[in-house]
Amino acid sequence: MFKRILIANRGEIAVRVFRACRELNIEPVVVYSQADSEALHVQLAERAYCIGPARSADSYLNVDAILTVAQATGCDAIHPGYGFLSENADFADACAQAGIAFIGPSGDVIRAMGNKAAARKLMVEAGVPVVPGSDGAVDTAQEAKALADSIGYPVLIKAAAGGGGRGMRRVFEPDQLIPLFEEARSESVACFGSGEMYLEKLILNPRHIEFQILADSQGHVIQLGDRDCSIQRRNQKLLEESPSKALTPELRERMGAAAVAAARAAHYENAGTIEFVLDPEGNFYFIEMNTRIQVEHPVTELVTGMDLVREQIRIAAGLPLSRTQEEVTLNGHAIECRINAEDPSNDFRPCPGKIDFVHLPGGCGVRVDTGLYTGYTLPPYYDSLMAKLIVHAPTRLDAIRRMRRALEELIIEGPANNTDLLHQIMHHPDFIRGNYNTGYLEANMDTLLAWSRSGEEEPKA
Amino acid sequence: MFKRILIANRGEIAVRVFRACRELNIEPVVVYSQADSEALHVQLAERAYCIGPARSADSYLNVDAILTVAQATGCDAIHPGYGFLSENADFADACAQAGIAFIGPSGDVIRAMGNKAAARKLMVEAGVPVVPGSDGAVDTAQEAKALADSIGYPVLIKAAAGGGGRGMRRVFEPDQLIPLFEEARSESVACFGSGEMYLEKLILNPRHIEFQILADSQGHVIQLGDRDCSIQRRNQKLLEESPSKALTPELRERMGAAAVAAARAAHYENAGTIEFVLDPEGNFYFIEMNTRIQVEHPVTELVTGMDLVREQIRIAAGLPLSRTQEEVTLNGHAIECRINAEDPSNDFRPCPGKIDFVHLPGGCGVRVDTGLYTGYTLPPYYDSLMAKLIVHAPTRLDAIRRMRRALEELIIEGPANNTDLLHQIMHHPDFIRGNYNTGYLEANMDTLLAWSRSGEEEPKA
Amino acid sequence: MTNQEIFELMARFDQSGITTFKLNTKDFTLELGKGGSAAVPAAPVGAPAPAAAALAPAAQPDGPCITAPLVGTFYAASAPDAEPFVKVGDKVKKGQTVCLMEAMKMMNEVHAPCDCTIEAILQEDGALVSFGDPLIRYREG
Amino acid sequence: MTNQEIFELMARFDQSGITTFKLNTKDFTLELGKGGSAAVPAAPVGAPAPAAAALAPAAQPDGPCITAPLVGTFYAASAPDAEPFVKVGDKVKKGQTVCLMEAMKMMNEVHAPCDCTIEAILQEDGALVSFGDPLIRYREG
Repeated sequence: MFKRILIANRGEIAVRVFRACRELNIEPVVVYSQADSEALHVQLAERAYCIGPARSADSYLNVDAILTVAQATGCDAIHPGYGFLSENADFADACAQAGIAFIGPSGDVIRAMGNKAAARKLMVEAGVPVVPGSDGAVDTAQEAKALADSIGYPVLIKAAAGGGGRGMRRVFEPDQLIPLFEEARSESVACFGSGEMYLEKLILNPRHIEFQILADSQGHVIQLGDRDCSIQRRNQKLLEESPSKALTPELRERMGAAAVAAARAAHYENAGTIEFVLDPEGNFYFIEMNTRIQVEHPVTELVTGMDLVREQIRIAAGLPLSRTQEEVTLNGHAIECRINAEDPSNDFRPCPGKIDFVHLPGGCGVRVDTGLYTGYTLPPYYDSLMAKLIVHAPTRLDAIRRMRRALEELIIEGPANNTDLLHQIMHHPDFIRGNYNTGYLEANMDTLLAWSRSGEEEPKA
Repeated sequence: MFKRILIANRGEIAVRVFRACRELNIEPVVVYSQADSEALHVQLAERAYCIGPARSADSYLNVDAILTVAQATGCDAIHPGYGFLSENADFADACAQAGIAFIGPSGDVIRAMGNKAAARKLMVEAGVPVVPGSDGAVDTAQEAKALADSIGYPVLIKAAAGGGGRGMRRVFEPDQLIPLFEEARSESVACFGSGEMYLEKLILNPRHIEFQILADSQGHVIQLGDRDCSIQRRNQKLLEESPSKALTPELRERMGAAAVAAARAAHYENAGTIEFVLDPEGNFYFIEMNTRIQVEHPVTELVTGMDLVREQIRIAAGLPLSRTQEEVTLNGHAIECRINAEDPSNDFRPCPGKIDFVHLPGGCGVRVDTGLYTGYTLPPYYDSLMAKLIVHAPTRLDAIRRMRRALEELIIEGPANNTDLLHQIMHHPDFIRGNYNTGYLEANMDTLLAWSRSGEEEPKA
Repeated sequence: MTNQEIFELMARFDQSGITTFKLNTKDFTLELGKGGSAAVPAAPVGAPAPAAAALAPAAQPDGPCITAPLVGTFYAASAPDAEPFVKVGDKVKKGQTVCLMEAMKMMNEVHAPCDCTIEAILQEDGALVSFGDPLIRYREG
Repeated sequence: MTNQEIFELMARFDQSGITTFKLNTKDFTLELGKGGSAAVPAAPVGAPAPAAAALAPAAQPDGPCITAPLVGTFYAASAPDAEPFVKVGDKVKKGQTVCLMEAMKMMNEVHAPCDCTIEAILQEDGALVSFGDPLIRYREG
């Protein structure tokens, strides 16, 4: 096992990894930018080094500085957390060259999965379903028509050079395909000077479902169930739960098997996530693999009772997985809410600043992962995540009720945040029924914000 | 199910019950003394009533005031927590007479189990082992000798009127019995004017092992495993864990069956605890039954995944237990540390006062039950419990390591407390080996305090 | 002024809700201040109007008050259709009954603490009133 | 007023929730204040000496300092047995090399920001130094 691990990250995930190290009797070494000298991970650590100014490029993305500290302090491994250098293949290579274990997959695997076309090709070969479509450019409208007829409508036509909706058309009727294809191509030629077109199946109202996988250096690959991350705003996840209400046991089984096949195909090692879209008919398609620990990993920890960061460290140290697939059992239901320093009533404007007072929820079935404390100042340079509230209960409805009361107990005085929006979601009939997809938040935001406003006014009345 | 529950308690257990109510969609009504107007349970509640001045007798023990609030606010049940009125049979009767459900057993059951002689008799009839001894007074030295010979040595001779060790003798050798009996009796006559003597088996180096039971109104009785509460100071528990390292699976099975038999014999209903002493040879003896929720109930919640306060409320509402005995599974290991506002280096002097800053631990496998917040003032009128730190992990060693890091994260600025003493226990070889009994803390206090002092001096060096 | 006297002033100030303190005597001046207003948890998010906050440190009315000697229901009169014991402006004698507090079906008379004039009735008839809450404001004499 | 008495006042003030304190007597004036900086978590309980605390807001030495332009190992000389680039009391020219910082096997020269006199070498030779930490204190001219 490692003696000393450098934690190349900040915020709640740095604290999360720090805790796993302490519990494994591994000495954590932390690094921080000048803007983070008062951060909790620095306060907790016995060994902390400033690696540069506030700007991420000069600090948390500063490979030379991070490797310098790792070598000078005798670290035998680096945990990259999420974001920053966590999916940087060159950094993984640099660690390997420096003789330091990178807690994650190899640079080659990161590179392979980071290339969407290559990853798609690999999955097709492994028999994992991908969104049906042209594997390359479609040259003519007739070719497009034939392809669309074969994969079924609706389809999406998009220009290789397109953006902002330009050169893009949704086609619901077969006889509209040829005219719309020509229209989109003309638009693309006019706007971008390129007529290169692609075509793929249009997934309407998809769910975002992902599977957690673990793979060790001995070739064992297991999956730890699914997470439903469909509550998103502009592709930013806001709330995750496990298990998804959209999956039947049979579908869960099939998707889990596909996730394991995907990880095997990638020769994956360490913790990773296979992301799928799921259409309302129960068809699922691989979209990408995340080659790192995810923000939402605690929901899986609560339903499996496994410590994923601990597993990551064990895997990187060459140890086998602590459980076989048969030993993985999923118990109860978990929900995570991301408490962000952003103001929903003000177009989600980020709100860094001083935390005058914080009171975190606790008690039965409640977990909080955060870097906040009373008196801490949230710097404006990084993401707006303040805390993750995660609850676990025997049933989904119990978990929703537990999350409501946890959100009610949470008090953050200082920067505006999205606690109330999350609380309203917990009362929204479609959420309670589990009847939502990735369009949920956009479709219901006005309602949720109106409820939020009326709740605020009540005490004044 | 109940619509509204009055919580007749304060501190962390009032918050605990409050949370269970919120999660069941039951409206909690809280009461408080004048000294507790800033307490967390009052801050959280929408309906809170002051029931009297600081002194418990005038507030939390004020039956009339509590029933007045319960009736005036339309509560259909009262949760008494622990301490205060929780084992007051007359209060349970008064609730019943007022048509309000008392969340606990009936007054008659409380009364029966509160009388030690009656409870002992009941257990003997039910075949539950009790500490062998004279069921009443022993009249002569010869009678005492015959009894001692039959139950085996060592034995304890004690005067009915005795106290402070007077009139008490431990007898290890048979030929010492008669002279020591006469000696003790003479002492008792001289000191207390009474020669009434009892004799019982002396249990050397016992463990304090208790079993959690649940019994519903339909006659279902289940046990939820054991808790080892042997780490005590002057009969005050400081740290509890489940499962006990002292029990083999076979012994756990037998003790669990005895606990269920005991609860059945008492015609018990609601949550209760059967306390045993366990000698080093694996013999166990009933000592008493606690007819309420215990401070240390969260360790059982973590290993069973069951919410005991929720079960209490369900039982009182006439619902069946949510699990059968077969459905109860014990997973992993849990430890609770009681953080008390008392100064171990100053003979455990209570230290109420203002909490200038508090930072509670969090993350994977850590639960905190507390009424503290930054700025709160701990009043001097009640017990010194500040917070309960509870951890859960797959193995006992993992749980110990998790507790260490949780204790390291806990920061309370203001009143002195016992956090460091607990941290030292987590590093003590006998504790780590699970090799301890009720004499552990007294025997090791000097060592632990010395470690604590040396740790404190280090930063100054 | 001795340090001991200053300590007493500081302690009293510290415990009070007062945030600034200035004392001028011919010999010396003492100024104390408290910043920040130490945060206390606010009302639960999204919850209805926080009744507790209203109950807890009830805004202190001007002048002395007769407070509730126990938690219970406040009655201004001996029966639903009877005249109230006292009305604003009444002059009452020490020991005179000014209202009733019901707890556990028992009616408890509340008496005037001194000869006084009633200035305000602070509770609704039939309201559940916490221990120590002000019931009736009065002026001595 | 004796220092002892002032110490007592300071201690009492420090423990209290009071944030400003002014005392004027005919002989003297005493002002105490406590800044915002609400409590930050202290060192982990029972843990060895808190290195982080020492690193974080390193006690600011008197006078301007040359600070570490990157995190790395500090070297006062170009080789283990060579003379140090500068010694206390040396007068150096703007741009003159005053020490080396090693990061990733690369030696980075650190230069004097102006003509100055070296007042103190603040790091041990070979120590790992955080970005921005003071290396060498100087006096202009």
